[in-house]
Amino acid sequence: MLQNIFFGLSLGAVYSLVAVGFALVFNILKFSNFSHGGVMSFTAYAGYLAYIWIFDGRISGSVMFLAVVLTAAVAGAITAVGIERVGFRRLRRNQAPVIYYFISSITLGILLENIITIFASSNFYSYPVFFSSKNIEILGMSFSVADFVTLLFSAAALAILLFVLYRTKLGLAVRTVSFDVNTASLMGIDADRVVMATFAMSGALGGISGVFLGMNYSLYPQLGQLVVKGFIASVIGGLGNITGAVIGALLLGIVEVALIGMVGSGWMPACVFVIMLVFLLVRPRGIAGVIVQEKA
Amino acid sequence: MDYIYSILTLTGITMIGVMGTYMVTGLTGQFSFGQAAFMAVGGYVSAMLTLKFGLPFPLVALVGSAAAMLTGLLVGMPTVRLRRDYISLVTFGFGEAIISVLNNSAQLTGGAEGLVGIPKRVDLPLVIVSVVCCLFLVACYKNSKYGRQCLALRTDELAARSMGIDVNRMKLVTFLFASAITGYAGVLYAFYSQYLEPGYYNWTVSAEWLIIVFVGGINSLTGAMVSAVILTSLPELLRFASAWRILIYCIIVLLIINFRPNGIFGDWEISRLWKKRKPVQGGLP
Amino acid sequence: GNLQDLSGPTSVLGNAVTRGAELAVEKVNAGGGFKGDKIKLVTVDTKGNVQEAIKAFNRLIDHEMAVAVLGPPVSNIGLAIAPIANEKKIPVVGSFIDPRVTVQENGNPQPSMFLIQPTSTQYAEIIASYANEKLGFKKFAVLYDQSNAFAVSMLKPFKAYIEKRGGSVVAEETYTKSDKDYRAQLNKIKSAGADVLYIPNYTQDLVITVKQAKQIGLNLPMVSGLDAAPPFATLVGDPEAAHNIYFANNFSDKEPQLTEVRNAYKAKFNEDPINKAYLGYDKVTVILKAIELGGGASGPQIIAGLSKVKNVQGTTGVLTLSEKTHQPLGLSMVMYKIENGKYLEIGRYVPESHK
Amino acid sequence: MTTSSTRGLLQATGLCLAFGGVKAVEDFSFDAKPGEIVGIIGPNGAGKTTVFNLITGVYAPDKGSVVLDGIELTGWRQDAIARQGIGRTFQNIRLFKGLNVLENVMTASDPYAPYNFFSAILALPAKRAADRQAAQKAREYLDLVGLAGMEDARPESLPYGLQRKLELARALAIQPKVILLDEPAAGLNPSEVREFIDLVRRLHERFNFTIVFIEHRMEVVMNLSHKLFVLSFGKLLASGEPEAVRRNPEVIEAYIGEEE
Amino acid sequence: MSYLTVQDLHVSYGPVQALRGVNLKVDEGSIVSIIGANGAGKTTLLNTLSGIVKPKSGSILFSGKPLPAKACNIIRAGLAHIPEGRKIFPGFTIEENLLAGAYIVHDKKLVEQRRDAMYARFPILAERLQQQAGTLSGGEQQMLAIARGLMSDPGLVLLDEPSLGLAPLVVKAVFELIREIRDKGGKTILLVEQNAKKALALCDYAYVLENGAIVLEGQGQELLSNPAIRKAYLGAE
Ligand SMILES: Nc1ncnc2c1ncn2[C@@H]1O[C@H](COP(=O)(O)OP(=O)(O)OP(=O)(O)O)[C@@H](O)[C@H]1O
Ligand SMILES: Nc1ncnc2c1ncn2[C@@H]1O[C@H](COP(=O)(O)OP(=O)(O)OP(=O)(O)O)[C@@H](O)[C@H]1O
Ligand SMILES: [Mg+2]
Ligand SMILES: [Mg+2]
Repeated sequence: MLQNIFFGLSLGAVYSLVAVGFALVFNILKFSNFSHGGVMSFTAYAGYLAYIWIFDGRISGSVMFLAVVLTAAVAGAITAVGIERVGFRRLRRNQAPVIYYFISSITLGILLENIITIFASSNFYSYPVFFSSKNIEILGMSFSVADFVTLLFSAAALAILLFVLYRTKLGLAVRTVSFDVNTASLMGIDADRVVMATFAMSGALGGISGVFLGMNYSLYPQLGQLVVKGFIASVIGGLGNITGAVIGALLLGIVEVALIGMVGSGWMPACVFVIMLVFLLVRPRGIAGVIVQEKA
Repeated sequence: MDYIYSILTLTGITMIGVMGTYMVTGLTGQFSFGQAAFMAVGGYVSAMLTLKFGLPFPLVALVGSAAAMLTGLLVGMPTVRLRRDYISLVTFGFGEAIISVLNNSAQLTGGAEGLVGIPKRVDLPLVIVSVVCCLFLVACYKNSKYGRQCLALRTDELAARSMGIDVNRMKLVTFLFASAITGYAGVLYAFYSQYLEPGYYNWTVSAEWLIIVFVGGINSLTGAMVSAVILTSLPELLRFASAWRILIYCIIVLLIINFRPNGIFGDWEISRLWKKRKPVQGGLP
Repeated sequence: GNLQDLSGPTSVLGNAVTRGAELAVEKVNAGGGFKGDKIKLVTVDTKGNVQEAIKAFNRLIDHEMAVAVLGPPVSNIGLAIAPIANEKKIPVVGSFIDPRVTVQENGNPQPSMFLIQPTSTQYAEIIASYANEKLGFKKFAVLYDQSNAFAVSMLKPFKAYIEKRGGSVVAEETYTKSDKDYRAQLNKIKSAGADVLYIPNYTQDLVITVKQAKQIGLNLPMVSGLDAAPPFATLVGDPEAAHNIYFANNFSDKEPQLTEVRNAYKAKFNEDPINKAYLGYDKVTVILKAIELGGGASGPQIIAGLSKVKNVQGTTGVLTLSEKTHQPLGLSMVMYKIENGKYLEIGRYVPESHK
Repeated sequence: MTTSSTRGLLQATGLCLAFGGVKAVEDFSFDAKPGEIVGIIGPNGAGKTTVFNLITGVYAPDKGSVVLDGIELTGWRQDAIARQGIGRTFQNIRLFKGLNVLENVMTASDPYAPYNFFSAILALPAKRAADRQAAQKAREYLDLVGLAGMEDARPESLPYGLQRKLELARALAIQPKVILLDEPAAGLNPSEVREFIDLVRRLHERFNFTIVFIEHRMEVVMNLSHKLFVLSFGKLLASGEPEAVRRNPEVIEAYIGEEE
Repeated sequence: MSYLTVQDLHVSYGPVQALRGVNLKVDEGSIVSIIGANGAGKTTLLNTLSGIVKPKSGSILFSGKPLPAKACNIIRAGLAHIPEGRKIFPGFTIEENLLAGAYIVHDKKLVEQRRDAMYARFPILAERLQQQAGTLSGGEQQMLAIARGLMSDPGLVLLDEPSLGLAPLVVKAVFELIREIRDKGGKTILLVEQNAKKALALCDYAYVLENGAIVLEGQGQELLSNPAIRKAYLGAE
């Protein structure tokens, strides 16, 4: 039981890395950014390329891991900023409804996935083993080092993000832009730069998640489709609320594992659906969402 | 010729599916992220009835759409009360749930290996007739009090309520109608391809339909239909580019979204052409 | 014609088949063509999607005038195009292992569909028989992808065979395409008291499976399909995890007929071929043989020829297609064991019942 | 149950509503007789809009009741209340952007349109006749407020003043017994305000319905209302004849300020 | 040299021409008001000045220099725009709205000082510190918008219908405030108002905008006594 909760948590930790990057963009531009999936797979491959071209043979183990994560984060930030440029900037200029961003992001996600398919799909690839694959036994449960690192990274990502969002000027700017770009610029906030910074942050997170996904699940072009877990988590969490997204992700992980234990994986999606529905009926604003009440 | 026929047939079926997405997303502004699941329901129900009981096609087509509508009722009742992104989540989850149910009931549905041996009952003429009929129904719907109320609540639910519009009921009715139409598309698909598999109906198909609706112009049924034709045949036209074709497809879609922010058609409807001449006629689209 | 998924989830497989087939075609054309005629390979993409596949297949026949089509290694698409192929009398030679692709429910063969690889039934039985009779396992656990037709089709005959032989399946766990964490399932299996774990899944999933099995301290031996073939062990990257795994492959790396193709592949694509590439190569070989046997390069003639294919040396074995089932007869498989990340070849194996 | 003209057509008794700690409306009662024009004034944040929201069912009151023409409406759904005959306009204009001007007004009659789903999707004659009639009616309302000829325009492309008029037409079209106007003259310049006052007078004469309005422009308040209620911090501060209220020192202190 | 000079400004929204050749000058330390009917283009003019709307042609000089291209840089150059329809940040609390208004101010002390000054000026805001701004009453939102706009201590303030939806008492206070920030703070103010009588009485100079063009200009008092103006904009018979 305890063991299963832990499995759920560590699965949830992976989801939460995905969800945080996803929720960040949701938070500011108010749309589900499905291109995040593309960024994740893209950077997973970028990290791999860095590994075989640059790092292989020079460093290893956790140094290698950090190097790869760093490269992937940078690659992710660049990719996401690029995506913002081609996919969303014009839309913002035209003040298009958010729904268009959503469509644009889905298309971009497909685009990235296919770029990878074209260049990398003739074979399978995987990361080297970064950490000792020994298990750690605590209380009769076994954990892997990778689990801990994942948990650590998602906790750190959350903490840093919350700090940036709620304690810095950039954060204030980000939250301001999330209401209304024009009015934000009337406050002297450079909306373009803020949006870019947000995408860069989200992309960096995407890069980190990409490496984790690649490390845990090997590399393939559709790796990024795990973004749907981020989507579920961040909506359940309360529409772009970052803390909510993390809680949502952890819960999703635990619920999935628990359901597999109880009803088997076959019925799991159906049960998740029912649970989700009931949850939303009971609490229509998600876990941590606040509804800005409509006022006539 | 068969190649062209098959493209046309499948395009027609997609058009009918897209009509469902258009109604839910274009008319009521809800985000259907699992519309393809209704196609699965319609297809599987009708195919299984034929295989197990040998019922005739017109009957199973009817039952298939009705089954889709019934599922629509189950999903719709709770969801119409939620907000936009929550609806997209719920419909998404519903799509995944349907797939998992289909995979899991292997004795009935053949599971992941799919359902074979469905007789061929659908050909191009039938699909064309179906497209025309469905289009007529949907266009009339859009142009009736139902359509107007939907569009009203799409922009402002609170104001719509203050006009006496029963918002939830309107959303539900539209959702049901859309489910039935999409279910019918599923029936056509089943009896055309003679083979069904659960994996086909996942969220990417629903997402593709959304893209189609938006590229055509969210406010325009004409646009949705034209873009369904264009976007389903575009990959075929791009076959020469082999692996690059989806890339090119995406780029074209992106260009349209970026440079025609209201879609190809904005809110223009083809009916304007004849409405201008006979201003009082008000009946048809 | 070549109908493959160049994009979509199974693109790795589709790409490999395509490349293998290209090699074969190039070789024939470089040698002056087939009976003096150059052959042309037209590849169309299915996106791994049935609807796309129908369009693409129609295009191959109608527009590209293909006389024979290499099918994708995905049974669902095979099932979906079978009616069209039958109607058009265009042979499809594929590696869709679901027996329903080649044999109709009434027992007659699908007229135009041919398989050059053991069916899932043959295949699963080979593995089951090896595990049961050679290795002496009695209690089986299975973990498979319920949303994957390949995995599902590898399961049923396996179970049937084991149960017929007095073995039992003590745990049957599933997951679906979007799941990436099988530890809960593996944990259940751990406590089920099985001798061995059967995992007939795609390579990516196998990688996750063995890694997570190790994590939770599940050290059962495992048996799998050819997806455990190289580069699987390299992908796992952890010799302790890629350990004690048996699987059946279509061929042995050491077999001489492969060398030429492998070298050509490496030279051209700068990568090691995966086994689907050899299958692609063989599909071309078989079709050419069939043209010879059938006496012409039209659909019906090739179909006639295909039913007569006998003892054709392919890279993956000696192929004889049954007239009754359009499936290869008596194909043996090469058994392998992975120990500490290393592949050990055990040799070809044919179960008693197949002889 | 009484519907006598003395008891009032619209009657709110003891309305209370608090948002968290903020008591937006506290024990507020008022009534409006048939054909009466009632003004509600009060400082910003006094709870005037909230009173409208309580009457129309946007919020349910914590305490108190709303009765229209003898029917208790407390706790009803918003759309049901509207169908009982309460129309309203909004402080921040809320038009339907996806519809043109004519269709905006037509939505008012759509909930009652006498045809069903099947006649709708098949465009049966009944449906077409009903729609034609509804359009005709809608045109009349547009005419009435001076929007004739703009049927095909998009509401968002209209200047602010005309948008206000369109909102008014839309509220009229539900054929209300009571119409609630929330700051209808905001954003109009003084001469437009004059026109507006005339328009309301004309409408009132023609339909003879009850009007309840919120306004800060004193010229509107003084010119239109038969009776005034003053809200302050959610409570009733004063009520009665407009002139008397205007001279009430409490009202002057809290709301109007000294005349220059 | 005037503080703000607008020359031959043209703006259009697609096919709709909103401004057709507007010329205007604002001297430093003065209050200039713009009056005009609904849809005359007043808001468009202010939006163009603050960079939200891009002009088709024409020049704008702000303290002798051309305006920067981006809205945020214009604000940084010392202009504040209190937009029509309040545009407060609905999900922020009042406090956060004010902080956002002081985004370009880096001195924390200064920000706090100004914030407290605003609370003193609009006590009702101080009572509602932690309330989501979206749920404030219309008038409260308007006050918040004004307060927010003044947080950056701008040299030039653009005010778009600041008295909209305010109670008469508060309207008075707002006009007083406008005079005060000019008199005490030495700011320059460009004011758009429907309440033409008050606006003209307050301002030093005024322009009348009609259909996107200036049709009349002059001293406030002068226009106030102009019969045409009285008829069209002041509602006199
Ligand atoms: N949904 C809500 N949540 C919290 N507080 C609210 C909500 N709606 C209104 N309020 C508060 O209730 C009080 C009354 O608001 P209301 O909008 O009724 O004022 P009003 O009298 O219409 O003022 P104005 O003349 O400025 O429009 C205000 O203080 C407002 O902040
Ligand atoms: N975003 C827009 N798209 C199209 N037309 C617009 C847009 N904004 C304003 N207009 C049009 O430009 C003209 C000028 O509008 P503007 O808002 O500047 O007027 P205004 O003088 O501020 O009026 P008001 O007193 O109503 O605020 C109007 O005809 C209006 O319809
Ligand atoms: Mg109000
Ligand atoms: Mg304006």
